[in-house]
Amino acid sequence: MSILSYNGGAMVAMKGDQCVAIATDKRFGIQAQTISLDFKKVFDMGPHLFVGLPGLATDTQTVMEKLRFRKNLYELKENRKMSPKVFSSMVSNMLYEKRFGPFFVEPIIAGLEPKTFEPYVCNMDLIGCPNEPEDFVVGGTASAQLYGMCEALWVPKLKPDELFETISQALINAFDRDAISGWGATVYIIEKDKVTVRELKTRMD
Amino acid sequence: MATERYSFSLTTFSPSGKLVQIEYALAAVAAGAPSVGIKASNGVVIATENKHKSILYDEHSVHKVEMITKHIGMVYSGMGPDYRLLVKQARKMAQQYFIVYKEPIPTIQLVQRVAAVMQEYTQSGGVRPFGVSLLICGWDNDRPYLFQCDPSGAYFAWKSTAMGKNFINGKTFLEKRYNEELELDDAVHTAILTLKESFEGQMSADNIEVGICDSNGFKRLDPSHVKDYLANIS
Amino acid sequence: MSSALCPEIPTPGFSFENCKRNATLAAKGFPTPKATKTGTTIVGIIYKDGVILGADTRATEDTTVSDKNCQKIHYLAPNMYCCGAGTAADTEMTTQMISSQLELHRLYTGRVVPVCTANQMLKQYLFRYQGHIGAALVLGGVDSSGPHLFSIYPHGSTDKLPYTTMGSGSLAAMAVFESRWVPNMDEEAGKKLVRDAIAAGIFNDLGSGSNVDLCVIRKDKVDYLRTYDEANKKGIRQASYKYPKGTTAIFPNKTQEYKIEVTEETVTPYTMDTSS
Amino acid sequence: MYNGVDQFTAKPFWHNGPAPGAIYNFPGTKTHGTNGSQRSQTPITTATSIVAMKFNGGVIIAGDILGSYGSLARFRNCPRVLKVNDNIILGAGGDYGDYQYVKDVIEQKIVDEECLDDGFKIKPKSMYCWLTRVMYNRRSKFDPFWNTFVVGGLQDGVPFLGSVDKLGTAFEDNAICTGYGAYMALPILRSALEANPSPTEEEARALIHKCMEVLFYRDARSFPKYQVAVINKDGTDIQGPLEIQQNWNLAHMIN
Amino acid sequence: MAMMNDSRPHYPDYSTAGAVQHSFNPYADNGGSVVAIAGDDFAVIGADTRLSTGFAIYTRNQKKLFKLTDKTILGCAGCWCDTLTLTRILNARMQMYEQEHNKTMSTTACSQMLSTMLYYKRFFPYYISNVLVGLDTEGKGCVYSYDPIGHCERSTYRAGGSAGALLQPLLDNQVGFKNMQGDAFEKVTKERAIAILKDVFISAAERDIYTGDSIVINLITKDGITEETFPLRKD
Amino acid sequence: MMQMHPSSMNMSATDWMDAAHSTGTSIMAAEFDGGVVIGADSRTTTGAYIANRVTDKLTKVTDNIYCCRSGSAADTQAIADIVSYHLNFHSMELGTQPLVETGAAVFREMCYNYRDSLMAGILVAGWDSRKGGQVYSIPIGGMCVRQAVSIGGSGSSYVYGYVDANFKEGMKKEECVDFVTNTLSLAMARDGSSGGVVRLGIITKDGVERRVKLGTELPKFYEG
Repeated sequence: MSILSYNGGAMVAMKGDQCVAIATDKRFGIQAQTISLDFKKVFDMGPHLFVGLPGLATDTQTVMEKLRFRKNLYELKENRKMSPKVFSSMVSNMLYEKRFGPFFVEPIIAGLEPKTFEPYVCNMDLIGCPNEPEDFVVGGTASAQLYGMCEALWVPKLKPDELFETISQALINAFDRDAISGWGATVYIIEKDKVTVRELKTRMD
Repeated sequence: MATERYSFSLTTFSPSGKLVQIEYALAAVAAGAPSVGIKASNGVVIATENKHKSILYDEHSVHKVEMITKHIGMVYSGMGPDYRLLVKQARKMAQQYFIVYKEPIPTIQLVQRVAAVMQEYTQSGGVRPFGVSLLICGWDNDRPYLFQCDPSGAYFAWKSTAMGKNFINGKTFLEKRYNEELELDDAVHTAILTLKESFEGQMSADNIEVGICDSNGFKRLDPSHVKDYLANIS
Repeated sequence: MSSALCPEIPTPGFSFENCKRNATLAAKGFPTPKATKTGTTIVGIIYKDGVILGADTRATEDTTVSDKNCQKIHYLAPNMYCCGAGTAADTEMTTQMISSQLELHRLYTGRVVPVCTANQMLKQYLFRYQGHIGAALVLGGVDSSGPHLFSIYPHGSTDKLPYTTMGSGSLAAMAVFESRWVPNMDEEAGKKLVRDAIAAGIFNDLGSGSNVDLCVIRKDKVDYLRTYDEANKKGIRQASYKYPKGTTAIFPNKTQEYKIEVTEETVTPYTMDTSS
Repeated sequence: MYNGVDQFTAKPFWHNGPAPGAIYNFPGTKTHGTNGSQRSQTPITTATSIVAMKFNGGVIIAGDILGSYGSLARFRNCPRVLKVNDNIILGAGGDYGDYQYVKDVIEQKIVDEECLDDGFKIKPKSMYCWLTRVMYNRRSKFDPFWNTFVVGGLQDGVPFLGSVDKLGTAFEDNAICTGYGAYMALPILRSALEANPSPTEEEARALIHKCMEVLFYRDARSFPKYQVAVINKDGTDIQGPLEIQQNWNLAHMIN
Repeated sequence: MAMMNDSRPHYPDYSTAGAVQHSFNPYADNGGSVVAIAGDDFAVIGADTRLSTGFAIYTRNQKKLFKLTDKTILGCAGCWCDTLTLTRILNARMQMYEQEHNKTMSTTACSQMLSTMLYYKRFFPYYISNVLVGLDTEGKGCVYSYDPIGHCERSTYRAGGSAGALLQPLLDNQVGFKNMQGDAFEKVTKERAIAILKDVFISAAERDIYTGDSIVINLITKDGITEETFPLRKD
Repeated sequence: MMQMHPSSMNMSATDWMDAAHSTGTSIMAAEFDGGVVIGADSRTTTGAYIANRVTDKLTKVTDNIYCCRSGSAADTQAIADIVSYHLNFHSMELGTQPLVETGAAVFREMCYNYRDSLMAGILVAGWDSRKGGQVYSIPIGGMCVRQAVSIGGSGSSYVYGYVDANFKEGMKKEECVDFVTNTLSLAMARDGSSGGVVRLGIITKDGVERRVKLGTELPKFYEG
């Protein structure tokens, strides 16, 4: 079994029209045993910048701390907010430093570029190879299911409301077919002037 | 730096609270060939004298104006060998930054880092301060920047400045000539004129160096280019 | 220098602090997961005026396509580009690092860096890691001595050839070259040939797919032709799957909204005491 | 019939009495032999790719004549394209011993058929189907014939081309290549067929020749002499060994 | 060879690489995906036509749907040699049934027989993902899906094969109307079912390297079976 | 190297994907009256796939010393680079061309010290004013021995007999060239990991003369 699916978890991020969304399940488990139903895997790194860290839960938290530290140091040094692009290349570099002893997380980054407010999504493998597509990125144990859902559901120029429905349906239906993720979900819709966080009602089995 | 226990810094305070080593370093700078920097509305220029003691010298092989990365250039007054070490460090730091953030280093960041290196040499054991002041010019966020870095590790943002021999005259000259709307072309002229103020002998494209930085990045003007500017002056 | 209360970003370079833990996990039946591979077809040829590099754009994780349009032709220097196959992160980071070194080299020497210098840097770097950095590269460029093309294997061996292919689709692409390559091709014929070689990889090798990228390097000019040919298009959807608002059940009382005030940031250097 | 119970399995090597090297091991006293234990067979002398395609009015199959023993080019006269009858040609890659065995069975089959003298001749689809069953049965016994067969022929005047591998995986297509040919020759044939779906016999021969040349350059187990079997309305014809025209000018372009 | 110490790695320098040990695996994964959707008076099944192994494509036009009766179709993905064998035996059994009972087998009977046939090979299974569709005795569409050793489950929609995980959630959502609140949903029509089927394959072809080339779709209604093909990407 | 990977499911056809890049090789060097002739085939394989059919396995170390490489391509290229660096440095300090013997000693040192991590069988050949044309063989394991004629690589095992039967000391140049060409042709015909063209180098006091015998120009022998 892969260590990446030790704790389970599903995550997806999508681009919309002037907005971007990131959604995650809330389960924390140890293999088939479910431990917690409110486990945080998506973290805000700035008003327009979110990072999701699906994978081994201990590394999720370690990597988050390390990233937050590096990001804060940058922001103090440079006296400006970190843009999502800069953030993802920093993540990529940090993961690649551990090329021969990686952290078991496959990060997902979603945000809006400063000034232009262009949506940005990105995911990486566990040694930090960035992938910056035009549509959506997925991660976690339900990634195959999510790929199938998103490929069918995603269309360009989704408005925030539409984006919310699309990403929620993609996530819920995908993790319903994955035994080790689910148990509630959180969706973050990031717009220029606000971030909306919604909790989804899902099957709890 | 200070790994050995009893390696004291040479730069120690005098009873009056001065770091004389740094003052000596500044004296070395003040004795060095003059250099000038001017920020214009659409770019920034740095220029320096590059006079040679003998006509046998091959002029265009060793440069004083150096590119650090695409949008940042550097020049110095003071000791050449010290300068080249800083150029090497600066280039490395610029590349390092780019690798980590995939974004060209902001000029101020580079200046801070170079200044940190210079500062380290005022406080570490077994080393002496750098005998150079640097002028660092750059272009980011659609505007020009001009900084000066001193041997102490202090750095300043300038609209226009002069360093090296006769820098007081140079500054006075610039204070008279400078205005905010200056175009880059005029700034190059002004820079050359500033150098000319204190220039001994005949100024030519072979004994000064000019670098400009604008939205297209940094470049050192080739001698034919400099010649054109000189022709316009006289 | 770093302490618990005042930590610092560690110095760059590989860190091995997790290796022991991961080895323990591996021993307990959790092997280190595989990183993204680029199944890949990458090729290069020398033609009359320079070098043409080509690549497909598919990245795979096992049998799933993880990136449909990734860039496999990497910038090294203004006169040099490099196609990468193998572990995606390795090719990306290796070329980036070498590119940075080449830039320094260019600044130090003030001239166009010879292609063989890049080749030597790459092979020495890869040889040091004894094949553990899984980068297979096709390096092409033009310098003062003309066009050059190298293929570089993960263990650090290199070949200098007038046409070469690498990656899982290399056999299909090589079949095209072996049957059609001739010396001194003109540019149009060269581009067609490279396109066809990549297409052979895309259609016959499952690890390669999507589009064809080309890069034409001449003495004075480089054309990076991203998506030179869209070999495959996504099918047109038959039905619509837009959901009416309110389709997804939520807990309304748990919805939170954060307003963000958008402020224009400007970087202002600190005002300094200039008296020193 | 050829063999009592199961015609696809060879008779015991040694009848009546102790097996060689097992003198005291009389029948019945000890469980001995292959029962229960898995026989792992490996290919010994192997032949490399087969290249085959349909053309307008027929089928062409080609294969070189080298039998490799590991990396040793050991036997250089191993023909492996075969005329089965007027309807069918066959090409084989993989273990040469297995091929010869299957070939014997096939030839015996043809003779048996002749003996019936009913004017009936086995057709390529039947041959292909029969081979699929033979291969599948052997793989189910964990004792496969280590071959890939390519069956070509005219099924009531219509070209037929199918392939069977050592597992019994069978499929038909307009162009089939095995071994390294699947990676190097098939791309050439597929793109040629896409441009021109029904080539003439001459065009097909030229294509196959090109494929054999490419394979010779890039497959370390190939050989510059090969045989070609062609079937068209005039019957079957096996040519060769033909020599591959090589071009090594590339060697002068290095450095 | 003889001069080499056994504990050292294999040095090909002076060795004559003789016969090489190949491990024999009786199974192969030849890829492919099958999707089936059943409605009140119809059943539709589709399968892609790519037959592959490893990173190579055997053929681009291998039909993976097998007509068992005028009302029953079997779709197979997985180990192709097992599929060939299974369907051949299945055909023979169908014929025997027909001759013995003088009627064609019903879809439910077919599904049961397939289950027993698969379980019969419990310890050397057919490595196939089977999906059987048809109309039941009341004329309603039905879908039966199997695991390799014969566990059988009746449902109204199913995806199987190499892209099964990618395909199934969308069917849950669009055919099973899972996780949606709102007005009562209309049952999918024939047209909608075929459109969804094509769309899930379009999605799967994007992300699964073993799915592509084209799909063959068979629609079963009381009037018989109609066949349609639809192109997919070929890379 | 040329081991097939057990994972390959259908025949050997996928072994090229994960096998290392190597020169399963036929190499040779022979002394003649006035110099040495070195020769090699031109095939580089990964598994049974020929990754390069026109490789040059004769690598220049200094102006008067060449090496013939067999084994892992990466290892031998790296060794050749390093030795070349050392010898050039050495000749700068000495102001003369290094001796072939010196070259061979440096190769031996590398191969011996890193014997567990390197896979390299190297023939060092060259000409110097002290001993004339010389051939040194450094097989895997890092020993070094001078031989009048030496062969190496996977193809060599097929032609030891031929070499023993046909080598004569003090041959004329062209005679020796023919002898090397014949030997390599025989090895290439039998060894699947060797093939392509024959590359030759003739090192005498006047320097190096390189020749290529194309696949079509090679002598033909019995091919039954």
